[in-house]
Amino acid sequence: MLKKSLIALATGLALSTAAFAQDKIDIVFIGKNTGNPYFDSLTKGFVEACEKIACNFEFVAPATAEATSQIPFIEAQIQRGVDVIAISPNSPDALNQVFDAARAKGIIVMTVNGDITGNESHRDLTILPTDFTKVGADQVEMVGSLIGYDGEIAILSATTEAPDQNFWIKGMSEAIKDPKYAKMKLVATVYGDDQPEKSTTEMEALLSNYPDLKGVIAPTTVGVAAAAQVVQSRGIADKVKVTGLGLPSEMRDFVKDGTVEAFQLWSPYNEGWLAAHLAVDLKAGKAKNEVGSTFEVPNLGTITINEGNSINTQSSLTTFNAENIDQFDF
Amino acid sequence: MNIVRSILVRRETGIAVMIVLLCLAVGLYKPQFLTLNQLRVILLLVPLIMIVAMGQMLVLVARHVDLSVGSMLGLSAMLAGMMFRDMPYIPWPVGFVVAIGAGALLGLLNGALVTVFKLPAIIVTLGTLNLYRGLTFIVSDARQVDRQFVPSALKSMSQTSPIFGIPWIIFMALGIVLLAWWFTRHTIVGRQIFALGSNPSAAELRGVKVNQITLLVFTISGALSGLAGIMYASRWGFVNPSNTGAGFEFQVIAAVVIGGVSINGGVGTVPGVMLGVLLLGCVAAALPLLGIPGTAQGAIYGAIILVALLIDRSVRQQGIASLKMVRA
Amino acid sequence: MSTTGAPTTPAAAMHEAAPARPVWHVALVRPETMTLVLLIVAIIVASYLSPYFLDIGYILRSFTLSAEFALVALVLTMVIIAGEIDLSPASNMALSACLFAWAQASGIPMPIAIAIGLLAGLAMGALNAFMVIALQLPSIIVTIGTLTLYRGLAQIIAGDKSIRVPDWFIGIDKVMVLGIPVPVVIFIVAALVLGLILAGTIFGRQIYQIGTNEVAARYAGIRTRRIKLTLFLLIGLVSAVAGMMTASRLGSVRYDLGLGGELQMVLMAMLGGTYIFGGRGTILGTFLAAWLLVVVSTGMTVANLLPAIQLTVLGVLLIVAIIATNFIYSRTQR
Amino acid sequence: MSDSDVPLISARGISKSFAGVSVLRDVDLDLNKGEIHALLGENGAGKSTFAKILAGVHRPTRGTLSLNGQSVEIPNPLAAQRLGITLIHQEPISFPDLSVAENLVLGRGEDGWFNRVPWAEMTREARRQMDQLGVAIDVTRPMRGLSIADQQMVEIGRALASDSRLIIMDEPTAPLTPREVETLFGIARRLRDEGRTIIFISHRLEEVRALCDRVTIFRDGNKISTDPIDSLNDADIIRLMIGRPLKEYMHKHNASIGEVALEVEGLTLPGRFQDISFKVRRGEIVGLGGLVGAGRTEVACAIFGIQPAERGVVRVNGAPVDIRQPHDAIAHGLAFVPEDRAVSGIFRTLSVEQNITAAVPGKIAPRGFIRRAIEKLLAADSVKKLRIRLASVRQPIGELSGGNQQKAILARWLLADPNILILDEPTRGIDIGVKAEFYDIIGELAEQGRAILLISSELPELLALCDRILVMAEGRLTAEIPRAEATQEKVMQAAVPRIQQQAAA
Repeated sequence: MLKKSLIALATGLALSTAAFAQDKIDIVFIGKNTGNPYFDSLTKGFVEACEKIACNFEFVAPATAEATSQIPFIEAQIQRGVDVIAISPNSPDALNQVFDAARAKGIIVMTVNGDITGNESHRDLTILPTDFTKVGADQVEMVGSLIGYDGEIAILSATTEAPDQNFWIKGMSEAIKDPKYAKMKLVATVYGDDQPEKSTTEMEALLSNYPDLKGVIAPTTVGVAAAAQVVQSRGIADKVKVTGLGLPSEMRDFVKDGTVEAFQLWSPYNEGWLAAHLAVDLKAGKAKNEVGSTFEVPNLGTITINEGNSINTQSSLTTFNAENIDQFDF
Repeated sequence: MNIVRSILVRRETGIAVMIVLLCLAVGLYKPQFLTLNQLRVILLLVPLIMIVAMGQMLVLVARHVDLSVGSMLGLSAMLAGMMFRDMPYIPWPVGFVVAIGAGALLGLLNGALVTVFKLPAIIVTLGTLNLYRGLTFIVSDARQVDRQFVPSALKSMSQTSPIFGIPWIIFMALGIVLLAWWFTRHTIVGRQIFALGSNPSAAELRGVKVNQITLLVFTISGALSGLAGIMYASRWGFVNPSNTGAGFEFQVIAAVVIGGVSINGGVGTVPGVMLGVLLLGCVAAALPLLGIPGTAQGAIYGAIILVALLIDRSVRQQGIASLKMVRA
Repeated sequence: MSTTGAPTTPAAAMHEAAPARPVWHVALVRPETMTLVLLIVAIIVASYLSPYFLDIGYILRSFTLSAEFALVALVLTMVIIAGEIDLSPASNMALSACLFAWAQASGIPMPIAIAIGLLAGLAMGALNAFMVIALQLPSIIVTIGTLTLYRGLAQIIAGDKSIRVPDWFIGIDKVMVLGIPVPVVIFIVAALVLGLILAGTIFGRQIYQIGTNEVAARYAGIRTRRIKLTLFLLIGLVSAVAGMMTASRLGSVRYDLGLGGELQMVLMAMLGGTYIFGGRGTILGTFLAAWLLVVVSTGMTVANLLPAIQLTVLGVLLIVAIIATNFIYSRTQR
Repeated sequence: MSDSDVPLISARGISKSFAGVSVLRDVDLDLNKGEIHALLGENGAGKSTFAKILAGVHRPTRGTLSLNGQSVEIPNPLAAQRLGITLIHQEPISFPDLSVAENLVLGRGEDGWFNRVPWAEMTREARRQMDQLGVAIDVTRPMRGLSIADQQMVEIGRALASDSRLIIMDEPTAPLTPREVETLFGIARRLRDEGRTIIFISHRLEEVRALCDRVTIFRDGNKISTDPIDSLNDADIIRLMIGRPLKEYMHKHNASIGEVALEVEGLTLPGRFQDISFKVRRGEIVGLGGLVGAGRTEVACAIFGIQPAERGVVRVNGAPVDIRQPHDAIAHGLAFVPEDRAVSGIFRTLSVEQNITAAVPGKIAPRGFIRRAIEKLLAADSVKKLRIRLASVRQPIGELSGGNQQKAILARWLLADPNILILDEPTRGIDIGVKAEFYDIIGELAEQGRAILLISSELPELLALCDRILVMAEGRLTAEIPRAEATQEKVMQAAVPRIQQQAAA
């Protein structure tokens, strides 16, 4: 009797350790490219989540953010047999084939921080940092409050075809029709291709071409820093207000010296944190990838899967200014 | 009469005329192009290219080419940036020593591979272009050095100076130009670089130390890339392992070749290269003003390189014809 | 003056010609041997680095990702043997694929769109050839210029959006012949055909002769310009084909298709023992080197090594390959 | 220390071989201070090699040099320069992109890389040098575009500027006008009177006689004799240079001369040659003589389509032909063995058989695919016929000696079975024994009814082999001399343009 129970215990132990090992799922996050500071914070979310829950995490990324450069990395993850691929896609459509191959192997493919717009059927779900439909309006309100709702404004964007930025810009041009902004005029939208040099020359050209410009929205981290630098170097911070989406780590100096009063973003950390929890819950069957279903994430509360299998980590943008910027460490 | 003629046929005159015509044409359409502010924009746009172009010119004159300048710029900027971030107790001017020293070492390695193994520079530097970029990722652990870590004193060098508020970086580029001019015109070794590029076998016969000079030009190119690297940190306020200096080689080579430096070696002047860089700067500043999308820029650089090659060829051809006549 | 040079003293006769090298020396002391050895070493190291590596299906799948470059590298080998170089094929791939995709997206029937793409590839080869052959400009600088130009034009045509291709055109890499993906099959067949041409025909023979000594080739009645023109046109055309293969694999076309591919192509040729100054090299060498490169990069990727290490390894490989090739050739030639 | 009796340079047992081929054997020679010393000999006799050893361009395989009685090493040209030895090259070496003044001073061994370039002083000195030489060259202009005579003057100026003790002039007068030659001689005499030593290498006996004090004759890499110039007459010198009577040395073929195979009329390429007309018949060997740079090679290249002429007609077997490239020429039955074997003849790293079959792709690859068996057969056959000495037809041609390489190139063209054969300096740089073989072969080829145009700078070769000798000077045909009337003097006279002009005037 005793002997039997001992054996049972032993096998039970063995089984449970084996089960435990199996429970630890493998998550890999594929960034747009290495050396992109944005992903440092996002990756941190993954890492810290996986210290608490049952997952192994790895971060890989190609050297350049070119459309096809992520393909070999996805192929390699398929070969390694990971459970979940989280990815910030470099192309809205070049990855379709390899996503399909991954999903055929039972791997969950989730896009993080950006979606493959128009090809949503090739991924399982997407985690977006905020409700993208509200970004445009928020940004217009932000610049409006900075310039007293009066004057010419312009947009300095990333590339001409950047899907997220274009979606937000559409939102901005819709929002500005509100009577509240009647005295504001959107005079130009230019593209700095997310390169500091090009963004700078485009910003300089904006200032030359529109001498009465009052505000600039740069909904891209490279653009907003470049625009701020131009304003700082020309010493016209009181005349032209720069705002947009920026990383606190890159904007801190500009906020402190008064070049930029306020700008917005969300928490990349929370994207990683949420993605890791969701991945584990999905694999464990605790959550279902269905529109309308909900699940719990520590610190973030109850999260709902929205239309198009998309999830937002926060409902609206966080605004950073001189008072709060030192509370953020990314 | 003769002096007028000789000025007229000079390459520098041609580029200067092109710059003036370009500015006038753009100015007619967009008067704001012809303002002091725009001059400031252009002058702030070119210093990095200017500094690296002076080194590239020496390499080309010596009948080589250095494709790795962008990667050397990136790696030396990264080393200086990491020093700023991880060792804030070291006085920031030491960053110049680090960046220039690192660049010089990398350039020396290029030169050593070219001279010791007798390899074509274009292949060697194509290899080190990737090698140095990879090393940048490795040393930085693929992390950017953020704006807050770059000393503000360094950053302010790109914004102002006590002299009419003209940023230091412009004076620095001008200083390098003057130094390069003095070096190429007035030092023995400067002239020997031209002799080497003009006729390598004759240079050897005349006792020119070909290997040492080859090492020297690559080292200078590396050192100047290093200087441009730390000035990148000053100008843009951050150092990124993948972006900093990427693709720089094409701009630099385009500027140098359009400035009249022959890819066959032996020919080139510092004023010509300076004007070539300025012309490129004018083009880069004019494009957004005219509303031409940035996507056209690659094609424009490519076309500029090819046109400069054709000009170089037609200038050379007369010379070659006269040489062939006496040879054979 | 009795010492007046008697012409053929025994000592002099010995200097008439160096003795021939033994057969094993000729057969084994060549760069292709180095490539093969490196390939075997790479496979062993990669299997050691990651247990997931050694799977023929995976290696073949990974090869399809480089198959387009490898295909062009075969022709590039011939161009380099002829004493020229072409750095523009990767940009050519992008521009011809963009033109093709743009044409079919604007309603032009597929066959004509394909023809437009291929003709564009030929035209780009012809422009390179014109500048190199007719204007006598150095090919390395010319093609650095066209490398920038062609990609720039692709960017002007396509902006930075991607253009989709029809569904039936997608997925060439998923079609298998005898369990081998079609791009790999195309590469192997092309290697066989080009290998035969280079080693067994007068055309191939004359490519070596031009690369060894262009002046002598001209004096011997070899139509050097025509052969070089053929090679530049061929690499233009093959680049266009490679561009379309890439389009089929990705399902869409963007201006940055094949970005940076020129390095991989040059690397394949160099690693295969093609002599950078022309006159030496084989298709076999490039064939082996293509596999070597795929094994190296796949091995590192599947082991989740930093891509930075890959860049470094590629750069080092390139330099080591030329040094080794130069060394081997200097040993086999007195 | 009055050491005017000690020779400036004493060479003892100087030997030199290149890749195992000995080109200079045990040369002993003393050069005195204040003398102009002529080095004479046929092409390849070793005189230029000896001069280059003195100038540090080559290092001797064996032997010692002493300067002023003290043993010296001259490892490189710079060392020679420092010892006061300057070599003026046959073809001036210059830096086309640098100014004349810079060309004058460069290589003087300036110390200190970062020393200032003394532009003003340099220009002044350069002007002075050019004035001394009596030439009007703007010293601030670039070298590119200067005539070869002016370049030569700059070279001479350089030797003067560097204050050399020993100045070696390797055929300096070839491109000069008579007035320039006179100026040069005047300068040379003045330098001698200042106590300097000059080595003068020339083919022109009258110049040697006019200028030099002593003469040393080289033949086949050996020093034959050193004598005061006055103790030798021209016949002696030629005998010493050639070594044995001409008739023994070469023999005349006895081919029957047939119809005109190649006819050239009014061939002109501006800047190279003007209005060249001549005929070559079947079975005839026509020589084309003249000085280096007279335009002979250019005419041959034009006929063969390498650089076609702008005006004029070429007829093959009576019919005008349009030859735009060598391929066309071969199709019309022409063949051309070029002058510079290494540059335009051999494929150095490729096998001997590939080299031999290079011009007849149709024969080895009837359908485009190479038939190895045929190729090997053809190559082996040629090797046997021309007695090419090698280890294997598969070995790289670069491993063969110069003479055997040249035979392989000839074999290449014989495989094409040409009716018209143009040979440009076919025996240059070839051992004397192999030379004789070549002469036999050329004779045989004529006997087979082929038309042969032989370009040669070696007068005895032309005189012995040719049925007619055409002479070119400065791009024009200046004489056509039948075999019976041909002498060295006549050919030489036609070859030196100014003498010709003066005679005509």
